[in-house]
Amino acid sequence: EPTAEVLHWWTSGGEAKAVSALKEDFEARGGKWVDSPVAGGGGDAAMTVLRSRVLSGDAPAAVQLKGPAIQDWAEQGALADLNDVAEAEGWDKVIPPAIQSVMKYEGDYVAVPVNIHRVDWIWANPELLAKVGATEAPKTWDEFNALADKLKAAGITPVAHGGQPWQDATVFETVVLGLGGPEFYQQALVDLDEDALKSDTMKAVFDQMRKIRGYVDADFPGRDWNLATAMVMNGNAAMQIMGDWAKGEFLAAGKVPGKDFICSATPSEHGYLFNVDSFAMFNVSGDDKVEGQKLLAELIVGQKFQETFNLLKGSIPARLGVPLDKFDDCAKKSEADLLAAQDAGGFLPSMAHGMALRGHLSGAIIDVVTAHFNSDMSSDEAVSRLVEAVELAKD
Amino acid sequence: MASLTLDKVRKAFGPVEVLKEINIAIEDGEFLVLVGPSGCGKSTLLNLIAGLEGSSDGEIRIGDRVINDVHPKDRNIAMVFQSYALYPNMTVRKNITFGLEIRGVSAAERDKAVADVAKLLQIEALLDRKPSQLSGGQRQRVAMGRALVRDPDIFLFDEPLSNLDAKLRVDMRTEIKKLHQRLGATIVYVTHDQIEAMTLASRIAVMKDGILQQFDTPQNIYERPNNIFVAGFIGSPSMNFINATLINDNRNLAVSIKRDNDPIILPLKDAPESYQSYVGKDVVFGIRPEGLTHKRTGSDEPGSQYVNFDCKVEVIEPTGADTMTVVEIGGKEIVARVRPDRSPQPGEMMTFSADMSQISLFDPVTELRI
Amino acid sequence: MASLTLDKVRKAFGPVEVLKEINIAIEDGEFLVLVGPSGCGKSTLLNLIAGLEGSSDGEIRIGDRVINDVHPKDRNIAMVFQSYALYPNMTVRKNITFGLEIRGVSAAERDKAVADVAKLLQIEALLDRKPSQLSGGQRQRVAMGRALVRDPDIFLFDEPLSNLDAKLRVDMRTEIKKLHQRLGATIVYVTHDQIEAMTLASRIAVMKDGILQQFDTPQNIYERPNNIFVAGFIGSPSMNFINATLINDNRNLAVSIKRDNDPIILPLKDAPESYQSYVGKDVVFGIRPEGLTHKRTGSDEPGSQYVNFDCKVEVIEPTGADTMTVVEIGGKEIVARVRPDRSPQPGEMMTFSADMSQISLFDPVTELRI
Amino acid sequence: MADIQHYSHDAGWKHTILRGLLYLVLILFAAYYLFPLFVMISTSLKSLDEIREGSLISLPRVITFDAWNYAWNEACVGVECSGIKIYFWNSVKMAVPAVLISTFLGAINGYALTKWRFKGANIVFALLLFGCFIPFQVVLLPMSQVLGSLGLASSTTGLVLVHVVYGLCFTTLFFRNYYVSIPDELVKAATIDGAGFFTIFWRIILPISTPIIVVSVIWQFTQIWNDFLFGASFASGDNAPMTVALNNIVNTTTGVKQYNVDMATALLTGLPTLLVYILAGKYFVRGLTAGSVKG
Amino acid sequence: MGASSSTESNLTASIQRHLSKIVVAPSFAASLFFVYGFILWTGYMAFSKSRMLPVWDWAGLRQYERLWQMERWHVAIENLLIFGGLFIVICLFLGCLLAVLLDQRIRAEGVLRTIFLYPMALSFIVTGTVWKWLLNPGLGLESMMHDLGWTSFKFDWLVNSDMAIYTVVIAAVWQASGFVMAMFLAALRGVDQDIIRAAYMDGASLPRIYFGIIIPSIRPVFLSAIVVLAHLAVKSFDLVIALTGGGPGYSSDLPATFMYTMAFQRNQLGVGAASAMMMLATVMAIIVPYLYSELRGGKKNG
Ligand SMILES: Nc1ncnc2c1ncn2[C@@H]1O[C@H](COP(=O)(O)OP(=O)(O)OP(=O)(O)O)[C@@H](O)[C@H]1O
Ligand SMILES: Nc1ncnc2c1ncn2[C@@H]1O[C@H](COP(=O)(O)OP(=O)(O)OP(=O)(O)O)[C@@H](O)[C@H]1O
Ligand SMILES: [Mg+2]
Ligand SMILES: [Mg+2]
Repeated sequence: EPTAEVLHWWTSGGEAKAVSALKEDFEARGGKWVDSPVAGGGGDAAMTVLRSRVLSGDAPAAVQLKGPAIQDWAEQGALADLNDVAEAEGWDKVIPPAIQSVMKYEGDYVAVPVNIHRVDWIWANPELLAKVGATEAPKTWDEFNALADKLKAAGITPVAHGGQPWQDATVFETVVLGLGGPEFYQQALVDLDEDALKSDTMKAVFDQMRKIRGYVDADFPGRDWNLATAMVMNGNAAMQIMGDWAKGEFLAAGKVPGKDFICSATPSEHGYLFNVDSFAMFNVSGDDKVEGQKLLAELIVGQKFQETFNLLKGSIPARLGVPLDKFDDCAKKSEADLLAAQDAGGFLPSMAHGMALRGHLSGAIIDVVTAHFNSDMSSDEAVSRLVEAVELAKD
Repeated sequence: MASLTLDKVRKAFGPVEVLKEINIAIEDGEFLVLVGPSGCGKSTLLNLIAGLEGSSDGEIRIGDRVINDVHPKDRNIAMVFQSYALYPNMTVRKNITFGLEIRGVSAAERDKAVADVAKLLQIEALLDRKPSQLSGGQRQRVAMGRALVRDPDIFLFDEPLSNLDAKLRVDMRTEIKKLHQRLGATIVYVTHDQIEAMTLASRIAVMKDGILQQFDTPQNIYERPNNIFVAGFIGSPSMNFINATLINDNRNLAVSIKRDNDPIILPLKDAPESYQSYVGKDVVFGIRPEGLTHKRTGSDEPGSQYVNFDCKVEVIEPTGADTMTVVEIGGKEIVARVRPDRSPQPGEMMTFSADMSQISLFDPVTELRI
Repeated sequence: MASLTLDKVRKAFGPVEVLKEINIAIEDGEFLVLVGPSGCGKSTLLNLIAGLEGSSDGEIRIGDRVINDVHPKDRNIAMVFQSYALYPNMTVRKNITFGLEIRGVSAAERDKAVADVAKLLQIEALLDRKPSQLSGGQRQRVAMGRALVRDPDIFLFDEPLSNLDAKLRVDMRTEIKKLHQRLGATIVYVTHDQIEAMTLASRIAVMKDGILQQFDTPQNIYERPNNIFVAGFIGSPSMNFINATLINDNRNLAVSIKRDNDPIILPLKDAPESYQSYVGKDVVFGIRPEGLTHKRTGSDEPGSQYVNFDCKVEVIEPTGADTMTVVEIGGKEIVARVRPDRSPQPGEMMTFSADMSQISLFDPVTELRI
Repeated sequence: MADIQHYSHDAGWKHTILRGLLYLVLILFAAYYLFPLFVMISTSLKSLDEIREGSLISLPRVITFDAWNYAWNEACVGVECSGIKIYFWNSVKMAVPAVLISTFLGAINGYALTKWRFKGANIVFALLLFGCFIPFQVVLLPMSQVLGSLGLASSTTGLVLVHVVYGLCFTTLFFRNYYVSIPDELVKAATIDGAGFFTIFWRIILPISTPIIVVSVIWQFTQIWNDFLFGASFASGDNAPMTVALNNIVNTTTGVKQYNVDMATALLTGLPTLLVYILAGKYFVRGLTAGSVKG
Repeated sequence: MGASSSTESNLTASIQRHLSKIVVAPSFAASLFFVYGFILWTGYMAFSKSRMLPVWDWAGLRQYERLWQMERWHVAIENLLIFGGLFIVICLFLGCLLAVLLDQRIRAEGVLRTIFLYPMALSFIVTGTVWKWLLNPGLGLESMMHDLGWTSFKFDWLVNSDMAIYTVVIAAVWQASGFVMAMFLAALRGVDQDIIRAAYMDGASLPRIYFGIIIPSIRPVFLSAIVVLAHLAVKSFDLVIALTGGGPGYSSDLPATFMYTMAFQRNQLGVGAASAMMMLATVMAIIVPYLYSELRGGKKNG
């Protein structure tokens, strides 16, 4: 009997439902599913658990892992090879190349993607925008600032923001993408090019961050992102910069996209910051477990799961060829932008969500970003600190 | 004014009545000794005076002030606890000076006071030890020191010398007496030591089962005990009680004690009026061991207060200064106090001499003094 | 065989030497009483015998068995602690039976034993109380009960009666004596009560500052004390010590005591050989208060052991049975024990009679008996 | 208990005022401690809509127990949507033995270290004590290797072992410090009565240790019941303790946050601990050793 | 009686004599292995190049250098001193005060005791969340006061980088002081009544009795309490995560969160180990002298 223990941190609401859909499929195919959810810290807790499980020689079969962390584990020789499933299912053809490279280690599939989240969204409240005469979200950062100033003058909190470092970083990376363009983003936040990090563009980015700080209400620190979303929803704030998981909040409250809320990409030239969830397959012993692992991989990349899961999660499928009829307008726009960005070379991994860099590097950057955002640090200082921190983290 | 008045004081622990209507009043500067069998309520009474036990009935006054509701710390009382109750975390010195410190006495004065008291109690060498490093008697002396160092209205001492050796005890007794004379403080003192009670007290309260039996001067308690209990309790070895009959013998009243062969007839001199109504009736004849000795000089002379009679000696108990000689009279063991050099051998016949001026007669039913 | 031997036993608490080479040996069934001033090391010695104090030097044997390394619970000893050490969580009954239970005595036997012992100690009514609900004397009796209920080779009693009233104390003393006779157990007993020591002991060990002063029968200790300390410590009121000179008076040895006007000359009868070397030298003349009384019958006769002399009375202290009469001789206060009916008034002159058969002489330097 | 008991009848106005003040202070403190609980309960009784709209502190307009029901019976912990009830027993199976064993060991250690002092007892104690300060994150990785090689990975036994090992230092500390102030005479007396090491422990020492047993049990139970890190790391899947489930419900970063369910879950998870406090609290008896020993 | 039975009894006797050591031995061995062994392990890791998983390659002092170059670590250490100091002092004070107050024959003692104690029952995660609401200016106390009409009321520590660490103190004190109270209460209940009575006779007022007699005589409990509190302070990880998430920024980071972040989030096991060693060193520096004096004094008392 194929068996798979799955370690993940999708424990609530739509996600949990999505995972149980997978479980049902798996069990329908005769598998035995052992569920090991560990929520918390955006997967930090699960990663801690993973480490101790691996060390005790008792690794779970499939683990929710993403970005460079997959490569890290593969380097330790902890991951299993999925090539035979990949060939049988033709993954190379249906998975976008940028994502493929994340899933592979030295050419072999070691993980399977589940979805694509877009990070660089603005969620706006049309009613509030209307109050200052705007009908849609801003298209450039200047527009953004102008609009925000107007909102502020009208006594409306322009930007709803939560107070966690990753939220600061989310805003930060959209600004980098917007002000610097995809190439700069690649240099600065993916390649960690020192010149890019030191550049005036980066200074401008921090200037913009300081401006945004001014658009945020006083109570933001410690606020969860979904409370910020609720502010937009309830008319307490006009906009929020957040990934498309925010959409789930609107939908859950029965709001209709386009009517009750606006989804719009943050200002950038065909940029698209992706955040892909995936499962990495760990070395397990025993035929039943290996078999279970393969079956699981097959199911995850399968169309049925991709559709069900992403409908529930608010993201879009990580493979091509899944019909989007059932998806909402925002999702459709996401898919369209994705294709455009791919062509324009703007399809980039999110730094804030651990797609671009290994943990210690992104962590070093986020430290600086959040320290800047939460104090009155000058942009110059922020830039020099950024360079320093990256340098320190690199070796 | 630190006179002390207990007015109908009662105390119960749950269902157990421990003190039953105690009435005691002493003047300022008096020395009251509480005696009574173990468990009769002495410590409880001290605790009530100090304000340390839960609610009680009755009124307690110091001077004219009712203190039932006054907090213990405001009663200005010093107390030596039967269980010592030393502060385990403090050195001996600290234990002694704590009360002074609380009252804001300056360090210099405290040092002097503790030096004085330590000298008096012979614990100078122990001042820097903790209580756990002391012997029993040393602890007791520290407990004393804690009280003596203060200058309260009333001292309460609960068997403060019980763990001291005889010599130290005599010294301490003298010191307490001096202290009493010097300070003129009112003192309530519990002891089981008769000599202590006799030498220290200006008044003695004898208790039994929570009931006050007699409250009087030491001399009266010793010589004119109110009832059989007090008579038997005070004095060691205790008074001999013999069932006897009061008879009219040659126009004099006399006590007749049954014996197998012939009764012993002990004529009474200067019998008080109260005896008359008991003529012909049973009485309890009480005589202290020291009232019953070997034959005394002049006891044969007419008009002497001594009466002689012969008796067989059963047991002897030498105690150093005297020899306790036990005889059997009226089915009871009777103890006589005999000079060692005159002490007989068990089984011998011997002439005893009874001092009839020091006897007591009691009603066998009410047990009260006649 | 439960003879007990202490062989060169020493004990120190850190730097403080508490016991210094104690040698004591008693036979099976003997009754050893330890006396000595507070803090002299009596409790420590008991603890060593029981095995409760850490390492000590020297050897302790019960019978022929060296027990230094035997665990206390295997020594088959019962002990009454000076501090009682009752188990606070157990009722009186449980406290008493605990030792039996541990030793696997059946419930029925335990019940019987506790009933017996409770009767003896007069604590039947208290069996179901917790120690905290008892008076001091009651606690002490429970502590006694805990030891008495067992049947050990050796009993150790550390001032077991100090908190009891005189009457109860006499009763308990008798019971202990009976118990001793019945069981033939070896007993080591610490007390400050001289009468207890005298009446109970088959041997007495007198200690001072951790040094054994004398180890002998009660009578010898009382009559022939080894040194001034023992002489002064045993007996209450304590022996009078007078600085005197040994002289040759009419071919008889005599003690001469300086006085303002004329010296008092007290002839000695049957003086032992050892006195000879002290003729003409200073000695300390020791006489017990009871050796010094009012004028006695026959004391004037030649060959009498009594010697009469006159003296002015300074203070009197009535104690009931006797009156302690204080005079000043040789610059010291001397106590005489006078029958109350013969007691003088302070300031009066009075004729005293000294019993020369009961005196002791000591070397003023070594303080040892001559 | 340092007040003088009988002052209940003490009618002095000063006393009444003091007493009043005392209660006032206590009540104020109680309010401080209760306020967050109030927020939790009121939140757990609100519907999600009400929470989304309004203030967190306000009283619920409509009281509904849906959240409680949902948390207990339906909440999804991963794919399993049958509430936290199934994890309850896991926690019990882990906490009860671990608490009992560590408390027992602590008691006997404390007893041995104070009443049977051997050479170096204080050093042994000091060394044991440092176990209290080792951050659990530090031991996580070596511990998993050890558990793995002992074959105890992902088992309740392994968890119990871990909790006992790292609870020991605390329980030993508690008991040792309590026993220091119990008079040695008690042990001496029992020794003379013929009781050995263990008999004295069971019959004399333990019965007078109730307050400190309560403290130790409270501490250990709280620590173990509320532990998340070890539970998540050393137990997997079906063995997971209740806190892991709680965490999985409360600590989601994406998706809709159901505060009412979170609070209900948190309260449910805390209930056993609360129960232990209430039950154990009764045994804070007063003045146990009083009067047994002079000095 | 044969020779065998006497050797046997010798054996039991020697077992008896060493029983106390035998009893402590398992705990001691466990502690040697699981505490000291693991400390050694961590100590080694701090000198290794470990990143994601432990590796044994020697890196010298490099990890310590990196640690001390991190601005964030300095913040964490400073926060630990502020937080640890305040937390321990306030908890001791409150715990002691509450225990003493509860010791006054309070009518509803059981209820109050449970009220003071219950926060301990909640996991830190929950405590953090609730206090986050309460202290959030827009949601909690401040807005409540505003609603009640006290519009000038301002309490924004949670969102103020300089003050955020103090909110952690508030929540931590709320949670832990009840337990300290329980510890003190347990000890108070063991104090001999006669000693207290004696103090009354000495004229001491109630506070004086507590501070002069009772509390000094339960001194060992302070050791327990301080150890427990120091432990909580050093390890208060969940609370910070839940309450401030280390923020705003990383202004309320503590060594525990720092270490966790480094070791498990950022794959800097070596730096994490180095920071853990620094934490241990800090604790030792404070606890060892205290312990030394405490156990010394204890010997003298015993
Ligand atoms: N733990 C200790 N540390 C230092 N000295 C101690 C310790 N215990 C007792 N002592 C000292 O040892 C001496 C002997 O003590 P012990 O208890 O044997 O006296 P004792 O003869 O029983 O006196 P008491 O009649 O007063 O009970 C005392 O001077 C006492 O101060
Ligand atoms: N808490 C209590 N509960 C019930 N009875 C008690 C309590 N405390 C004392 N008693 C009883 O009250 C009576 C009087 O006790 P108290 O301590 O006053 O006696 P005492 O005269 O001092 O005796 P002793 O001479 O033995 O010390 C005793 O019989 C005792 O058993
Ligand atoms: Mg008493
Ligand atoms: Mg003693």
